[in-house]
Amino acid sequence: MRVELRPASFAPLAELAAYQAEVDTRLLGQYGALSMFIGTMRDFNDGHAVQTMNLEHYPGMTEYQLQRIAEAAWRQWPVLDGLLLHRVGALQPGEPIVLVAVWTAQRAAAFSACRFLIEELKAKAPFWKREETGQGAHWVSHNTPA
Amino acid sequence: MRVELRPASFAPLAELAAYQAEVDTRLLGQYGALSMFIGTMRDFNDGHAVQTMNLEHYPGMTEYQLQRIAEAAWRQWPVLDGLLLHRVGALQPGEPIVLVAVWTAQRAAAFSACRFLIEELKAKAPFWKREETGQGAHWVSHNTPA
Amino acid sequence: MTIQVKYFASLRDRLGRDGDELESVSGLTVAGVWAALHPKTPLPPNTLAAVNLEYASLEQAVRAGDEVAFFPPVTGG
Amino acid sequence: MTIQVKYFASLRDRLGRDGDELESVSGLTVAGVWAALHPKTPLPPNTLAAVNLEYASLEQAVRAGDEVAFFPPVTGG
Repeated sequence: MRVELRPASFAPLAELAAYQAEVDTRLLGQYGALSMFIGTMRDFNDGHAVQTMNLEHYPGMTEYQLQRIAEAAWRQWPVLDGLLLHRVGALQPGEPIVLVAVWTAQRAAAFSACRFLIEELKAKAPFWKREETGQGAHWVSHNTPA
Repeated sequence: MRVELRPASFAPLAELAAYQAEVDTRLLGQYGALSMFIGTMRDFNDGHAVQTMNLEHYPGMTEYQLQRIAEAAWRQWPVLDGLLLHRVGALQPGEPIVLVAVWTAQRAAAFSACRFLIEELKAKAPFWKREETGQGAHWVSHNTPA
Repeated sequence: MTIQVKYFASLRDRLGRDGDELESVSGLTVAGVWAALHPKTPLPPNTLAAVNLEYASLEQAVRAGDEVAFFPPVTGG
Repeated sequence: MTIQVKYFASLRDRLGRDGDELESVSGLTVAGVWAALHPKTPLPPNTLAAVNLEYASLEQAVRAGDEVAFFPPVTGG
């Protein structure tokens, strides 16, 4: 299981492929299911065009809370391995924000744990988005519920 | 949207990355969510070791039913793009069986449509698994429910 | 004109062949196709049927030129 | 010993600084930390608090050496 913050733009599918190679050395033939989610910055949010976004976090607490969320998923489902990467800093539309991947023996646990990780992260991990639009900048006030 | 059968082993993450590049030329900045599932052959199923597996299908009906399942997902959720690849033929443990990927604006639709596609495929697409174990070969009698 | 009949997976293995041809007669149903070809073998429980690539009930009418398939529960994915 | 106080995102912008230091006194709570530092500014509605990287209620006790943080609802992912 790897949980990391990324201060610069990252290539989620390349990262996933690299981590998959590591998973295969340990678990090939054991996992039957990989569920993955990638969240990407859109150029349009809540009815306005977005030019750039800044993702602030709370160094120390953010990493700690992500780790706790992962541990909660591991307790709840028979997870074999996982990868959670989250961007911080200045983003352009089209850039990835978050990658969540979960390997399990069977599909139901993979889907459930992957969904749990992204929902818990959005609800509890201390990140804050500030969007710059043609009409100025504003803090995003809340996340949309699942 | 691409729906394809694969008669030989395929690299799902490489295929996903290639298709993602196509999606980006059309939809970068519009999609905010990608949900993906990969099903992989395990070396152990229902309590016995599996050496090889043969995936039979019904040429013509299988492709048609997969297309119908995709269309049903498109009607139910605001899907921007999708990729569905399914293996046929002789597989070894650790080889990918199925890849499902769905791009949407927001995450709930991506998760729901991806899950729908795999569940519908398992329930309705005409594929049949025959497993070879150390004790001989047998047809898998039914899929486990979700 | 005839009806093409196909068998898949464990059902094909059991019957020892992957298909049959049947002369079309009026009033034929999916169940009737099976009965005509396998008068001594009841349709195995849980067998699924398709007509022209669509899932079909045993009562569905079958016409000349149709392709009828019989197969066990599907196990893909 | 002191208490380190941190502010994030829109709350930091509003206060014009990213933190404060406060002398520890006995019986201090999270709400008391805010009140001591911002006697004229009620805690904005929906503000979240953390003590030593764990989410905390406003009633939670705060001790010398603790790190207390105030921030708006989180919007990651």
